[in-house]
Amino acid sequence: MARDIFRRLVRWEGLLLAILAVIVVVTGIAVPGYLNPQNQINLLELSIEKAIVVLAMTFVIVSGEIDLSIASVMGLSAVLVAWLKEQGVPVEVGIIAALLVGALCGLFNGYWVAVIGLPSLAVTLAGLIGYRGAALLLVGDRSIGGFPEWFNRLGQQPLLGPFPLALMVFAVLLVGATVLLQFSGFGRYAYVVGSSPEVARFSGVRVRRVKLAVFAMSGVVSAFAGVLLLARLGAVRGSTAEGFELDIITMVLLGGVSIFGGSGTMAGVILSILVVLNLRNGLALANATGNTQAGVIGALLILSVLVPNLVAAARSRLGRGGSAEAAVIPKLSDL
Amino acid sequence: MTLLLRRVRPEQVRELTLVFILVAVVAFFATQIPNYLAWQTFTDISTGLAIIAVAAVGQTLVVLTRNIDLSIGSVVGLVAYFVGTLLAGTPGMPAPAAFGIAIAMGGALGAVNGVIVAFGRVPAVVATLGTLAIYRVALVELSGAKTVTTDSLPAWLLNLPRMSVVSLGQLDVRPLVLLALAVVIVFQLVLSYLPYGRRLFAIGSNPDAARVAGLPVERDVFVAFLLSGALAGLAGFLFLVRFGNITVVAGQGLELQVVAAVVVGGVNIFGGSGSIVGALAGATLINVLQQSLIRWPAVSAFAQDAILGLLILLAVASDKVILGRLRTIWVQARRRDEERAAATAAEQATHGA
Amino acid sequence: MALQAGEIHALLGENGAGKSTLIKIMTGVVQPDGGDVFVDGRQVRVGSALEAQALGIAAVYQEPMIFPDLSVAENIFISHRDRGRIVDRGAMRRDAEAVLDRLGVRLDVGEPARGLTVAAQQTVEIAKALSLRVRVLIMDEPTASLSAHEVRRLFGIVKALRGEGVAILFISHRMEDVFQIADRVTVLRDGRWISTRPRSEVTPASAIRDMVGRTMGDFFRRTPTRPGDVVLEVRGLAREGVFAGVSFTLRAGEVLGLAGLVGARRTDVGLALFGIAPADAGEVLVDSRPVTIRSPQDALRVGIAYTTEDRRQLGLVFPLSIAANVTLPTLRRYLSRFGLVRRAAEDAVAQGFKERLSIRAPSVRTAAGSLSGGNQQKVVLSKWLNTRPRVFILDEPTRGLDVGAKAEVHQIIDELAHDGIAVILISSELPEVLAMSDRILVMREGRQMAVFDSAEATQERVLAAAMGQLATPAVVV
Amino acid sequence: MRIKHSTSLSLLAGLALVASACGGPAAAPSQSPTQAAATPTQAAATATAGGVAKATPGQSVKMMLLPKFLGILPFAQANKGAGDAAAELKNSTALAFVGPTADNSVQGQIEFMTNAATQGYKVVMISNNAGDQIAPAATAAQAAGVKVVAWDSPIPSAKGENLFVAQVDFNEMGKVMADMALSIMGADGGKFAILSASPDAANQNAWIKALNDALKDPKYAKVQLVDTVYGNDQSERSYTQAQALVAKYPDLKVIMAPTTVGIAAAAKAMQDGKMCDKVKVSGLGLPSEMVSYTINGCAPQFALWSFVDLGYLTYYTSYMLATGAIKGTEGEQFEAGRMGTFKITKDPTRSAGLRVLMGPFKIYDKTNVEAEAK
Repeated sequence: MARDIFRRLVRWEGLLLAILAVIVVVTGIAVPGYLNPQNQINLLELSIEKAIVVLAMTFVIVSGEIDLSIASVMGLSAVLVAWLKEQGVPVEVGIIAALLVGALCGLFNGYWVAVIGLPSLAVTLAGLIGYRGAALLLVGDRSIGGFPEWFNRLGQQPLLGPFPLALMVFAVLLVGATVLLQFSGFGRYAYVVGSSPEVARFSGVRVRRVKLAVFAMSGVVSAFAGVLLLARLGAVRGSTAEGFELDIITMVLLGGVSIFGGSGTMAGVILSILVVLNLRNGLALANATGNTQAGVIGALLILSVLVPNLVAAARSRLGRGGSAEAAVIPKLSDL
Repeated sequence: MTLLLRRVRPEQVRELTLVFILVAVVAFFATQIPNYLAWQTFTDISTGLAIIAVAAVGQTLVVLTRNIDLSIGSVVGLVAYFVGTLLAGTPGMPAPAAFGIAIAMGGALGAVNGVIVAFGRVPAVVATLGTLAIYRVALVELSGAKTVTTDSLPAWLLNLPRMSVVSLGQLDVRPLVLLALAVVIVFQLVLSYLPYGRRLFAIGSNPDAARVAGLPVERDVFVAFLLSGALAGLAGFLFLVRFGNITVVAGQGLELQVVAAVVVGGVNIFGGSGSIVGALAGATLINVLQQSLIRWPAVSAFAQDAILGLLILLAVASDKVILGRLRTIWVQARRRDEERAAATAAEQATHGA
Repeated sequence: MALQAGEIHALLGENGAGKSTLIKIMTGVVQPDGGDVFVDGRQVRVGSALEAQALGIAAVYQEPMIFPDLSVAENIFISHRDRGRIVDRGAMRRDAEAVLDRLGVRLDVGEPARGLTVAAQQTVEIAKALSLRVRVLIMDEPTASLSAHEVRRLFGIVKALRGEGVAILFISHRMEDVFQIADRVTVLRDGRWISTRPRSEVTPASAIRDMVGRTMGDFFRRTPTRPGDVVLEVRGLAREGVFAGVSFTLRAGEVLGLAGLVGARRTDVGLALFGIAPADAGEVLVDSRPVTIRSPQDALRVGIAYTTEDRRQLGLVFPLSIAANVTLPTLRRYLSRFGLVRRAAEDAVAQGFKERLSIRAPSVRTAAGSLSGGNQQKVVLSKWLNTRPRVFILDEPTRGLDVGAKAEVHQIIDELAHDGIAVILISSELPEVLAMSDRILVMREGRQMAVFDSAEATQERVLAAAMGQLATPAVVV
Repeated sequence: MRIKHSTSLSLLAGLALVASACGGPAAAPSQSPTQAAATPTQAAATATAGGVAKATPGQSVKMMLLPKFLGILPFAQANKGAGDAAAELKNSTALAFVGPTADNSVQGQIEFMTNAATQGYKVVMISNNAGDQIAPAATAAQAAGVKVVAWDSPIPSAKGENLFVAQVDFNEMGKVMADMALSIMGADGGKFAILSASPDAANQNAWIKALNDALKDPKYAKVQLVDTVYGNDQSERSYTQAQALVAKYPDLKVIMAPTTVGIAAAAKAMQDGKMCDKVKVSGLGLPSEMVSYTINGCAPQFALWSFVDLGYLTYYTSYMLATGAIKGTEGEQFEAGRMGTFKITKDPTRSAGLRVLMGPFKIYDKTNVEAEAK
């Protein structure tokens, strides 16, 4: 059974890898400019903030919760930096304040979920509305721009070779998140808490503390991503980053992380990010509208689970009996 | 009081705590907003609520089975647009036909979700996140950038939201509200008294056990999605009736409002427990908060969302606290009863001896 | 294998012998690879659970398949098709109470099943099977969670059903149950049929021989140990509305049995000592120092470990590997300076336990959920042994285990005592408690009724105390 | 329509072209290469100052029309106008009409802008929904040789923008709204409120600001603006906001909605609430959506311009800019096919940027709305 699960896991990530390969090859042949290195950097850079938050969201979902407030925290942190700048606070200080506020937002969510025991969907939905509201409270109907040159340059110009800062930050965070989730004690706790919170409690795991930490992390990372977004866009409004949450959750789920917690791997999530971004870029370069892009990604999301399931069902019907269990819902293998 | 406590367990009256919170909210705003307790406010809020409530009923059915339907907003938009276009093209179409088409189309879209989830074994979040996008795409492509305008719609449809079914002095009860209320009552009865309804609870409570017990899990889940779609279709029809102008963004974001209503209404997002009445109470609470905030002179347009987020959180939290307290009181009352009964029994035993 | 109307047919076999698969085939949950099923001489294909129901086949599973959110009454009647189109709650309650009455059980049929104990949940399962018009009733370990009193009641019902012409397939690891009730005995081993004989031709020894393919010794006996110092002292422990007045002392190397009927609240005492549902009155002293236990972390700090009775829900993280499960409570010990898990160290310690407790698994990286019940229980024991407890509370450690696995667990308990660990053994199986314990604390409805020394404890005395037939609670400390 | 605008001053005046026009000293040296890249190399560019440039049809120019999002009428009309212009100019490369989804508008526009350079577009015509957040992407596109022409809604700081084809004068817009309010309320005046799109819709904000300025005129002394609320360009929200306004201000006389979604929703809300006698609706609306409300008196007066013409003019301007027929400097004049001659001027409604002003407004009422709605 373990080997079975392992096979399934490999199959899921293998599937994503195959999809990615097909996208890259087909688009590479059919769409001029796609394989251009600058384009490859562009396609990552254009969604790098989402990709960064995807990493944190993976922890939240693995631990059996959900955080819908991330996009609002991103917006709030970006707005906060700008608002503080207007009040004469240096941007450097503003960034630190934004990160702190992000952590507070996360802890606030975590408090109601982990300590009081409210469903995270309800709590973070309130956060989605409330934190966005706080951002609106600060900027109202204005747009704030005019940041120091160094700040804009960090967000908009390549820093090292052709790579902008955000890309390098993402690379570092990626490695960090992978190590943290797959190899650290904290990651182990996240899986355990998501898989069976009661077993965790009966094993002396501080479930509350783990959940609080996961939410705090989600808050800080979102705030950080918000600052990066601000640097890239050079201006901020009350609506900045609005609606990002669905894209982010989509990427996590396509990566094979179960919405019920306790399963999924960082490798799957990374592949999922690459699949979504490459697909979207390839379609855009082929002059597909945003509408078509959304539709194709929606269909991919369904088909990537549906088709293997149907194949497995057909195979089990043809071959010997056995369970028609969903084939590719990946489970956690030997951790 | 104790008699009541003995017969009714707190879970059965959990909606009452929401009603209590709702009353508190209304009482608060009545002190803050001049002319708040007017029938006009009631008419405004109740009519707006009708659409969310109908969609929330469908969502409840799905959530009870430990699934979720995120495609609702797109279904509402797509149906509203499609039926609107149809009516604009054939003005002679009778009202029941339009009504039926809306429900049938919603049902078909829901059935697609149902097939993918129940028979294709795709997790509901994944499946309906996908169809959320796909149905919206269909709407944009279908529309050819044309808007359904009130002008093109038949008169009976335009008059519908202005009609009063019951008119007592200033109180107008709109047909939309009555329809929504009927839907709520019917489905509450379905959940309480039909075997199908009870099975939905069973499936969400323990899917494995449901399979072992021989319940038609796949079929029931499929039907839940179908109903959710059909009710979203009905909501789409109401949307068309109420707003008349239907663009490609119609109903966008509605799914979050509906999920919020259901969760605030005490339906367990992991299935197995909850009620339609609860979902209605949740929808009402959120709607009343929203509508009251935009009527509150003391609060600027920019502060409303910040307050709304906080109030929703407080509502959910106090619901939990009140319910927990009730449960404790109930358990204690029960225990006292039992002890008393035991004492009486013992006494009788000694007398008998 | 043939099952006749009006017979009680026992099915024996070690875990993994294929009993569960057989049940699943008969109830239509899985499809057979080959072979045929006949009902009333007609070949049938049990394609689904529904078809099984139509054929009059019902099963009571070892792990209760209940719906936690539904009420007891609804759990009993959820799969009924003959109760009309509309649910009549009043009638359902009455009928549920009637069925439970037949079982001699009193439950609040309106209460959600979530709050029931495992035993009560199993009772509901049996009631559910009874309420269907069964022709073939399969019972997988129905007595595992019942106390002697309830077992007797159950057997009465089973016999009554037999009288009504129902064929009963009875699966149990408890030899005494089998010999008390079965008409015929079939033994499976490694998925194969070994033998079917009338009970009169079977002896426990021959049955066990057939099951394990070798001869085994008698029921386990403790090897004597010399108790050490007092490790745990409990004075007047209470939790409001649950239990009260629990007092005892426990020495190193001693096994204290906690006996009682269902509802005696033994598990709650365990949960209180482990900090899951903390006590609100009384004193706990470890090594003569008073301690406060408000959480499992507190308990672990003072060296108290607890294995739950609900292994399936609360014992293990199934998707995780054996090694990860073993180190879960002690993960901190296996972290490097940077907070990373030292897999090698983790595997090594798990490997150690694997060998010491002979856990049968391909490797310590195998998912815990894929193991058999006995091996799962050994992983649970390893997990807690690795915390190096001073006091080890074992709640129903052998429930649902086959004879071989059971004996191994008993062996382990004995070794624990020898290693100077103070053991509290909570068990519904009276012979087990009697055989394993140095002293036995008997509870009834949350009250401590008596404490017996193993020398003075007999099945009758313990049972009498558990049923409240002692004139005054005799507290012998 | 949401058109974004920022009230904040830009640090950089943007292009050297623009900088010279403004005479601002703040032009960053880093912008110079942009200008070099953006300068047409074709010798065919023959426009002289004072003369009227004419387009040379038949050239192949890869052009993208990028609306805020796809699926609504005004943008489709603009596409139609642009298509007409493309046919007249015999551009052998087809016009791409692409755009993001409504819920991903800002992010999507930035993506399309960035990809445009990779795809080899010569011109991106954008109805900007991202405010100044599009500026870095637009500047980068220019650096890669793409002309950026805004229409309908400009880049507030004008950074990364070659030209803005303005539908009407934004300051004029304020006066038009004030006039409509006054004419509906009559000489006695009264209270009115604004139902806008989203709080950061720069277009609406610019118009609201212009309206506030206009109201200082003693002519409007009795016209009182009491509140501004936001319906986020959603029918649902706009409808309930309109209801709430009436509840909040019992003596409200006019709801002014400078957004096509808002005005239609508000009119419907008043009609459904049987309040059309008390509260009138006005603002910017599409005749086809407003005709019934105008006839029955719920929305007696509203204004708009032709989106077909706007698309046409934008395409013409962009084509000439890309082919070098015009350089996109202040004072240039050019002939835009059927629409006549236009002049590039400084944009007086922004602190920087060049503008081609289309105009004029069309005020609709009972007398002309039915004809236009067809």
